[in-house]
Amino acid sequence: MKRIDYLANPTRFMRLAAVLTPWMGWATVLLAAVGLYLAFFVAPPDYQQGESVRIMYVHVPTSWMALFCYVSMAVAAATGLIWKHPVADLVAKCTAPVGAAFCFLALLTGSLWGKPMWGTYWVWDARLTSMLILLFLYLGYIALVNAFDDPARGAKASSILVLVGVVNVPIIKFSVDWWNTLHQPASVIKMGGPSIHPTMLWPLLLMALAFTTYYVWVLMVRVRGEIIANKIRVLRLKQVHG
Amino acid sequence: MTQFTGKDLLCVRGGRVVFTGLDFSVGPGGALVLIGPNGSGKSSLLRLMAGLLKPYAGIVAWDGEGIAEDPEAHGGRMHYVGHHDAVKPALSVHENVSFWAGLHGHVGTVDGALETLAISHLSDVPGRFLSAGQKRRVNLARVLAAPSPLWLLDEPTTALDKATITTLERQIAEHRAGGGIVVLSTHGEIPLEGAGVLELAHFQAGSGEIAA
Amino acid sequence: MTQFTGKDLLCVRGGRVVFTGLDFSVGPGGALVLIGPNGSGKSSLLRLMAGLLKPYAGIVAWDGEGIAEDPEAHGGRMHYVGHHDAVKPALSVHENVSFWAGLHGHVGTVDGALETLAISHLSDVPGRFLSAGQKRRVNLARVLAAPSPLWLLDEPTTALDKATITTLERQIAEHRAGGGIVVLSTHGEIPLEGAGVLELAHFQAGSGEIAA
Amino acid sequence: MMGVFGAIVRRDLRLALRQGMDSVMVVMFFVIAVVLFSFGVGPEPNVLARIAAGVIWVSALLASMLSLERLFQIDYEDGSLELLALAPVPLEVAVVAKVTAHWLTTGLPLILAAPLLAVLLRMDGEGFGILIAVLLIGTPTLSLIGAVGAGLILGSRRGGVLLSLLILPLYIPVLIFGVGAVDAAIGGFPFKAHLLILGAFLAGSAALCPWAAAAAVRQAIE
Amino acid sequence: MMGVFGAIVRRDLRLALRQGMDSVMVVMFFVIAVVLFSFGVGPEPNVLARIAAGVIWVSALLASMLSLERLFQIDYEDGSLELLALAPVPLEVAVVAKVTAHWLTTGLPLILAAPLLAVLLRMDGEGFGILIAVLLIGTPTLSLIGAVGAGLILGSRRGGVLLSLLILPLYIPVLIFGVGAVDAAIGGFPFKAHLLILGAFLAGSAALCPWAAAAAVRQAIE
Ligand code: HEM
Ligand SMILES: Nc1ncnc2c1ncn2[C@@H]1O[C@H](COP(=O)(O)OP(=O)(O)OP(=O)(O)O)[C@@H](O)[C@H]1O
Ligand SMILES: Nc1ncnc2c1ncn2[C@@H]1O[C@H](COP(=O)(O)OP(=O)(O)OP(=O)(O)O)[C@@H](O)[C@H]1O
Ligand SMILES: [Mg+2]
Ligand SMILES: [Mg+2]
Repeated sequence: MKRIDYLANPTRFMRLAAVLTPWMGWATVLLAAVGLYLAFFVAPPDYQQGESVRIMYVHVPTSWMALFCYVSMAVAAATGLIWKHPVADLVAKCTAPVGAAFCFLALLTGSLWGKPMWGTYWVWDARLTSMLILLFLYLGYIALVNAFDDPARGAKASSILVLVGVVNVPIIKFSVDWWNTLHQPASVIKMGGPSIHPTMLWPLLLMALAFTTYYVWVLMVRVRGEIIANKIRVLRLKQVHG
Repeated sequence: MTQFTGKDLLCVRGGRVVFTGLDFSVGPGGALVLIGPNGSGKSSLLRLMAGLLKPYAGIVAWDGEGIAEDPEAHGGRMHYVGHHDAVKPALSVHENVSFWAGLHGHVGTVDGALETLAISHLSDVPGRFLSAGQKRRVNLARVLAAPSPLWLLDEPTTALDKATITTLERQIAEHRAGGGIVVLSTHGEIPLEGAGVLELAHFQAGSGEIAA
Repeated sequence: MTQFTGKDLLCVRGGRVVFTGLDFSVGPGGALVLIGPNGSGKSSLLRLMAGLLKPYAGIVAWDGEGIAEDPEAHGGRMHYVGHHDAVKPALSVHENVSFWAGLHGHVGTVDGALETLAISHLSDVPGRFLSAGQKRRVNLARVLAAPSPLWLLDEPTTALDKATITTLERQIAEHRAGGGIVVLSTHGEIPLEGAGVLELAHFQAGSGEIAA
Repeated sequence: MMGVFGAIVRRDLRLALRQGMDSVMVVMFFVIAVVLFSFGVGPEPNVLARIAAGVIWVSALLASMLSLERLFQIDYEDGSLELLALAPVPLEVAVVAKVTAHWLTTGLPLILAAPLLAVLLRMDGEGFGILIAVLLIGTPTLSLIGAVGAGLILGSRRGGVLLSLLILPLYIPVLIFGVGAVDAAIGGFPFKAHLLILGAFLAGSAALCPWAAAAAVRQAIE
Repeated sequence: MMGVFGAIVRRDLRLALRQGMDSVMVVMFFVIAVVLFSFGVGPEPNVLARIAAGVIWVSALLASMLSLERLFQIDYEDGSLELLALAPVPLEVAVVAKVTAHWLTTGLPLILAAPLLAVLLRMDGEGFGILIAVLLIGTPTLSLIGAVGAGLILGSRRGGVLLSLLILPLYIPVLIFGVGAVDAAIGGFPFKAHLLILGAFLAGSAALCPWAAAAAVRQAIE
């Protein structure tokens, strides 16, 4: 039974991915176009921050995505460890570079925004620090998953690491509430609904959606690539082992 | 009667099927010899039996109960001798053996085991001064010191001289006479009376059964 | 005639005399088989012959010249096969073998050596996927790929299956027919025509001869 | 179960005392790292005093990490780890026993050496007591977290550097609150909150890390 | 002889590129160490800038040391080192070849990453060029000295810590003049003397270390 799963799952996934990939690609383009238009030409400049507030439409979605990708990795890793689902391991592995990129962008846009807002690119406060740790966790994951001769070992070891590192996510999320930081607390994702004007909320949500579809798109492409590479590797091995 | 069995085992290593559809069954006093050319999966099967490796499909069971359900119980009734001898260079031969025997709750039987394997004169010698064959004997002494019903031995005669191989054969016979079970792999000849023989080369995967 | 000789060798390891007063001499086409119980000093003697270990007293010589006088020349005419197989997990079998052959100035002969040991189908497989016996074959392929007059083999049949042992015996015979010299240690039986046998147990130190 | 725990702790202590001068070496690394820093930064006393707590913590952290690299390594290479995993007790027990022995032979000596280095760096006298207190709470946490990393790198091709990538990020919170507590004490501010948070870290890692480390070891010996 | 040298360098480069992301990891360790120090020391920009050169040098030194630990280790464990010692060329050639490959895969990337960290630590702009120059002269010296230590620890049971004890003291002079040169450049003082001394260190270690390292390796494989 399990053996059937093992052989069939990637095939089923490949079919699903073939259907989804173009849709996700187009959705990304469309959502990003509308979102960027609203962000740059429709949304008002802030009464305090002026035009620099527009960094928000990149900064906030990338920050969300950085957290979201890590949680997805944790879920995929747990699935891979518990149910030995081969696609789950690949999902975790392929999410890592995307998440790391989002995390890096969040840090970059945040510190670019910090210069006009706080007068400095960087402060060692809880939100910023925990976000930097998240980047290191991503990089550590990438290093570990590639550090073994046997890819299956890499997948298992790094899955355990993700599950340990996931304690950092709530710390990032709630650091602004638990410690007094320079960074402002949540105004969109919080109890009691968003407290932000719709002209700013809409472009923000559209951009967030665009980044999400982008993530799914890239993930599909990368996982398909991994599955094909695996097949080639196994075929080659089989050929030579006779 | 206690039976040690495996059913429909599929072993995958490095993305490659090593063997598939393998069944075995050994009863009290029984022995199973694993043979097969290099790379046919003898070591892999022994690791499956020990519980170090999980089968991709199929089940290894003791008395009908899967060994994965209670790994500690399986550890308590089993000795595994692999390629490494687990001899600490800084501990004396006696300390080495009695640590492992202690984990299995036996401590008084160490001297007898050393005696049997003719290394009691090395009792106080630190592990780092031992030759390949002497280390192997220390590893086997650990097995003799703490009686357990199931022995899993991966090429146990490696590096042993002829006298010691004879000793080992006698110990295996005694163990079986007491109702114990032995599974071992070998390239040479270990004469075990009434032992089953499992040729691993018969369980290679067909061309279609490559794991993705 | 080239002669490989040792005179009055004394070997001390870990402050203990392993053997003493040992002489040997092998000529072209000759073979020497080292036997003896575990710990009698077979591996130690082979390491002395390779130049990895220095004798406490006595001299190992090639054609009358001590091997310590020109270690590079000795390295160029000798192959040593020890307990470790020196197979890099990240390099393919072919890359592994041709690196070592290249150090000895031979590169064209690698494929033939793989063919002989029946691992040419593994040529592109990374070392990490090999079983114990397959690694040992890669190690032996290195010896075949770069012809050298002197072979020092420490239990070369370890982990090999029967078919490969036969191949190895044939290769040794061929090597000797070409004027090569072989020294090997074993616990089993390797039938070598007209080989000298050295029982290491005869050279144990008396009780008084403990090195300070 | 307690018998096995004790047996493993005793064995590891014996090995540590008999073969390597582990404790001595960890302490010496600690001292040398601090000295390197003094050289790197230059001799100005007020700059040194200002960064004393940070330098001591970072050096302790690196020392702990370096010594943890081999926590399971040797047992893994000589086959003992397989046998421990096959012993009739849960692997978690063996892991905790090994971490305990490791902390006794390396963490404890570090703590004893710390006040000396604090003097060397001209740290303010108020900080001494609290420095020892935070090290007492903090270093077991480091050992526990490090055990997970030590399990994960088994069998990989790049030990030391890889380990540092995996666990140094997780060490950062301990570092921040550890340094924070000392600086607060020196500045005359309340530091109880810091200690509580460090205690929470210790409790959390004592609960989680043994499982994670045992899981890591199990997959390594497959 | 040059053929064998080239063959070993090529093999080691291939191994490094194929299996571990050695270079990436060393750089990452370097970055993390610098970040740790920033945490430990706290965020005041002027304190950071003041100690920037020291922090970068100490981190580079620790990174170099960590990665050197395995210079001979893997070859030793799998038996390759014995065979290299038995090859028909002097062992010194093999040692220098391995050090060269190691420096190309780890030392060079460190140097490329250094300016970035200097920005992060708010180092003064004047120091950048000279920082790269001293690292270019200094890191090969570190590799050569480290090779001796890496040879000495073979077969001992406590790799990392022991290595650090052996070679960190020898690293101190390089550290002092390396930091001194950067600080001098920033302060507008002449720094040529520092560079000359660093060059002398490099020449000296290139002459002595290969012999010492080869001797160390030889005794390890006895
Ligand atoms: C490198 C520096 C920064 C980092 C690492 C960072 C990180 C983050 C993260 C992780 C989030 C998502 C939090 C959540 O979902 O609750 C976030 C949201 C946000 N950040 Fe930043 N940030 C940085 C700088 C800034 C700056 C300078 C500002 C502007 C003053 C800013 C304004 C915001 C806003 C408005 C949100 C959305 C909060 C919400 O509505 O939920 N950030 N940031
Ligand atoms: N750690 C591993 N990762 C991936 N594949 C492996 C691993 N170990 C062994 N293999 C592969 O699994 C197969 C079976 O190996 P195993 O060690 O069980 O063979 P064996 O019968 O014991 O051989 P030998 O007689 O050479 O010891 C081999 O083809 C080998 O290449
Ligand atoms: N590294 C070492 N340090 C100290 N003593 C050693 C070392 N290696 C071996 N010895 C001792 O030297 C003696 C000879 O060992 P050697 O390995 O040569 O024996 P051997 O004949 O090869 O035995 P085996 O058949 O077990 O391989 C043994 O008594 C052993 O205890
Ligand atoms: Mg085997
Ligand atoms: Mg031997």
